[in-house]
Amino acid sequence: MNLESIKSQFPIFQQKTPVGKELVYLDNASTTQKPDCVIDAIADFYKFSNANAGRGVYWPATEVTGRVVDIRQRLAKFIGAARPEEVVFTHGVTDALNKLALAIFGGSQKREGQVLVSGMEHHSNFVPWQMAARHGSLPFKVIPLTDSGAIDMEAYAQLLKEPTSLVAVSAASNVTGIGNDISRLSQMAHNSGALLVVDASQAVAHQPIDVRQWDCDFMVFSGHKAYGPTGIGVLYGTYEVLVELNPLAYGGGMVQEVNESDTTFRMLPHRHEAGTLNLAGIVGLEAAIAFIEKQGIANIQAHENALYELLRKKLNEVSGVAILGRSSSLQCPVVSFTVEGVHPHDMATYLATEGISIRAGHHCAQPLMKHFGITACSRISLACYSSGQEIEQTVDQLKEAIAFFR
Amino acid sequence: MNLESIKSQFPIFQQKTPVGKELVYLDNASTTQKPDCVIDAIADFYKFSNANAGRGVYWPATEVTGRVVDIRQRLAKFIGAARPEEVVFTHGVTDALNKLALAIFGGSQKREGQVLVSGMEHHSNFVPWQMAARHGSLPFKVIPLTDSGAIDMEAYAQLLKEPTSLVAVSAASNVTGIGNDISRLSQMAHNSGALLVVDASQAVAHQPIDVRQWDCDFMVFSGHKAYGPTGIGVLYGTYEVLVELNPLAYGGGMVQEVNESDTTFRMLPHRHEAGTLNLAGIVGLEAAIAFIEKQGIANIQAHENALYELLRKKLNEVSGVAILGRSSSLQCPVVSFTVEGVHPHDMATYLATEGISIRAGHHCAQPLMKHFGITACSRISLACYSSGQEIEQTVDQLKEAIAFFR
Amino acid sequence: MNKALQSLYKEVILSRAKVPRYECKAPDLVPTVEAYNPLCGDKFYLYVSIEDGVFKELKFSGFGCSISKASTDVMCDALSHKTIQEGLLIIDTFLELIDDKSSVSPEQLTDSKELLAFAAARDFPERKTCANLGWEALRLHLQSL
Amino acid sequence: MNKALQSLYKEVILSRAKVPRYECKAPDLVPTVEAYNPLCGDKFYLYVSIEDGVFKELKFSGFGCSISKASTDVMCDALSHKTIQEGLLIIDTFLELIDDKSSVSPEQLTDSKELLAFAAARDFPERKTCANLGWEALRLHLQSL
Ligand SMILES: Cc1ncc(COP(=O)(O)O)c(C=O)c1O
Ligand SMILES: Cc1ncc(COP(=O)(O)O)c(C=O)c1O
Repeated sequence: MNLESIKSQFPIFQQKTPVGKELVYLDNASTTQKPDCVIDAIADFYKFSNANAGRGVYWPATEVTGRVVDIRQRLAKFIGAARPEEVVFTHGVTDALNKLALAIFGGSQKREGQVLVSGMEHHSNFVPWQMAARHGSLPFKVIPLTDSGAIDMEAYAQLLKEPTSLVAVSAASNVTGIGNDISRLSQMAHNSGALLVVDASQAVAHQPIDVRQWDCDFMVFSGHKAYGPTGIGVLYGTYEVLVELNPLAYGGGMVQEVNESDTTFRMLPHRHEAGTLNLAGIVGLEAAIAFIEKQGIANIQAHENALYELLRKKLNEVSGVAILGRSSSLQCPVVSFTVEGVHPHDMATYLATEGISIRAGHHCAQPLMKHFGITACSRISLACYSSGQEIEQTVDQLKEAIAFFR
Repeated sequence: MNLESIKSQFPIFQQKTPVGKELVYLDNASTTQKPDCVIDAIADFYKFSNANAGRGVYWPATEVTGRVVDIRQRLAKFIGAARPEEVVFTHGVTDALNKLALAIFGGSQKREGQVLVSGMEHHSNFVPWQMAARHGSLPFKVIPLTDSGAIDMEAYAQLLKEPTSLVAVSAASNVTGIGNDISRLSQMAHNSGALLVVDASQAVAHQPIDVRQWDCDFMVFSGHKAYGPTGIGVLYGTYEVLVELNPLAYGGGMVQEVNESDTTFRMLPHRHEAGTLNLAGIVGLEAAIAFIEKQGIANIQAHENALYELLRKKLNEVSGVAILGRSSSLQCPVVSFTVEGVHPHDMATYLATEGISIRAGHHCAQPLMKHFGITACSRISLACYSSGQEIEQTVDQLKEAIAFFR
Repeated sequence: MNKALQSLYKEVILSRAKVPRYECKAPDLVPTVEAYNPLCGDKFYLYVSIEDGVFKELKFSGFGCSISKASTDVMCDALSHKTIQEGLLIIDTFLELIDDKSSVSPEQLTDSKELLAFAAARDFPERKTCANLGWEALRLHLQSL
Repeated sequence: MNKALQSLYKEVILSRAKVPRYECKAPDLVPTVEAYNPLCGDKFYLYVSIEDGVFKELKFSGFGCSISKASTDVMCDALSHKTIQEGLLIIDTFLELIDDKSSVSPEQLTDSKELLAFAAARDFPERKTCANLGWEALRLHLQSL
């Protein structure tokens, strides 16, 4: 993997920031930058073959329809799904989880048993389940974390002794980067008769995803966190579960027959895809997957892991810096920390004037903040275009910021 | 309005179709083509300022956040909303209507009274209400149409004598193009204490929209039917209603405070916008609105109306052609018809080999098909780049197709 | 009107669609299978009588485009007096014949002129759901027997 | 460390944030107002005593960045011994002072050095919710009286 060549494919790095500095982009857990191939794929779609999918018998509609079929297949392969119909296009993780929570717990299907989420979840994988559980009058419980920020497996086992309908966990935390042993969590959930939902938001750009090895019932990710466009995401579900599930939404394209008294629905994958899809998003997502596959996810992972270790080492050398959570072998390249006497927002503002983008706040993970007894922290998150030099520069500026604010 | 100059702004028309013909694109009711300015706005967003909105204190996040604020304001003006917080970004009409139906009828808020939709609704403005009504155990009824395909106002008045919670109607039909007198429908609904939801999918690119003049409670449209990107749409709601409404979805960005036992939500507009927005879509939508405003919606309307009249006249001259519905003064430039002895799909396939894109099928409006006693029809729908020459050519080829198939 | 189209609407298709041989208007029979295309609303009812594992009579009613109508008509013809086993093989052959992803040429699959008439559907994948409408429905039904 | 930043974190802000004058640690009082920023989790509790329409004492506790802390501290100072009416005017002035959309220059709005220290927030609109945290919350409270 040639870092220079990779970085040269991202137009945003070919300019200076408004303050005249190079952009050091370290907020990849929020959204990644986009390579030329993704930007071009979207533009080319609109320029050369724009039409609605699945409906027209004319070119370009026929071309678009065929592409959606092919891309679904490619995505199925990318995540290790057994069949293309197990890939449902959504508008992103939040969209997918809200629809999924309603499809599982809303409507006429009555589920029994508590709903569990882990204490490290992003609000998008927390609040929809909390609300769905409340709506279905089911207990909602949070799986506790250990001091180091990992899921407390004993507490999890203990919780599973109560009837459980569903467990929702992230593949990796967007704050600590700590990864979860999904196969094990899944096995335990299944032994208790519960469904397992995996939020792979943070995993998708950084480690191989294999839903069959994970043996999860559902998995979701957003394109924009994996070098792809905004407004597109994937929901994976096993065929057996998807085929029975209430439709995720109702409308054009998913209907078999509509009558005043009732409506019937089409087969998978259409059953869950109502309305005009984000077609340009789908095309852009394919380009993003192609980009990842071209670099090789193993190469990306090795590169990022090395930087991750460097970052932790450098940060640990700074007095007053406290990193949240302990490194695990399954981590994603995300490091969050507090700095004694310097508020995260001040730190982020200081670094921003040096062209360095880090995030400050609760990172949409207030339950995790409470676990660590803080309200906010600073976060540095890496991507394939990150470099050791950027990390050195960032930690240097961080030291200057500390001197300034203390 | 200079047709040549307009058409030259749409890259898709600068190439031949795979069969070597010019593209005559007449499926604009399904999705419109995209001008350069929209395509460039999206590409430039990713190239020069991509970041997540509302969260980071660094450039480019600050720039994106500011743009979303400005664009919301611009959209509010475009639709005649009183306040920018009344504009909620969604992923499209189907997405918006599903979330709205659940927010209104799901959760703890209990509504009383039947739910009404008109007989001309697209499945996306029909099935979500049907399902929500069923879920809330409320009667679901279809407002009958007259023989000419318009809403039967007497029947509507009659229906409103029963307690009614909500009325959902389209501004114009995606099949007949017939427009509805929204102000009047709204007044009658409000007199009965019902909310009025307007599906403006077909209106947005073809006529001025003024939600205050309509006096509707909600209005939705999709960007992709108005020269904008896929995966983005707008939900308008009055401030008073939106502020009380259950959140459309739960997740990052809309949360005030999250606890295991409960979650509180942010103020408008954030309350209803969970997760990462389709930021490139928002930027592209702004460019699309700018494109429409530059041509002038009144100019577009005049141009399309003239073509619409020509199209009806020409079609009426062809023996065996029966146009669905009668023209009204509020129509959108959509004409659907049947041809004696020629199935719509055969007709569309024939025209496709001449580079002419028309749609065949039920157009996601099966209730309307049943009203007209058919299962499918052919549809021609125009846009600002349509020309009289294209209409002549299409009707000529249509005659040839009839000769071929009869 | 180009060549590809001409071969899609070969004489056999157009004539069978105009004057189908196995269509019945208002039969007294209860339909055996309903073949429905949710994309366009086309719908055929198939009336299939099987005796001792052999197709005795096949008829259809309903509405559809020329391709779906002709293909359903040809199917009734092709299956008459065949065993269910033979019928399933013919159905599979036909479905492969119209499949644009197939690597086998239509001529290698069959020498039936009636069936081969639909091979051009490979160039019109969006019409596959028309060509296979009756066939897919009947196959599902036979497999469930 | 550039000029804009330097003027955002003027001496007055940094020193007030480090040694606020109106901060109290564990007061016996029940908070009058809670000022919460959902974007970062920062939260201040304001303790405001009003007598005969005049602010008698203002204090705060809680946590926040240097800008929100300093601005809350400065607010307590600016409002002490003012009438509610005067207080609301000062709040409006301050909110306009930090508003990057305002067409009035900060110097035209006030000559208070303490308040003017926050004018640089105009160049950092994303920090506006820090600068106005206590002020907005108190304004809402006063308007609801
Ligand atoms: C009248 C009408 N309503 C709703 C829709 C659904 O819009 P979308 O597919 O963008 O969600 C359409 C178009 O498909 C339409 O024409
Ligand atoms: C772990 C995790 N889950 C869910 C989300 C929500 O994703 P989106 O905003 O794309 O819907 C994010 C990112 O914001 C995340 O990091």
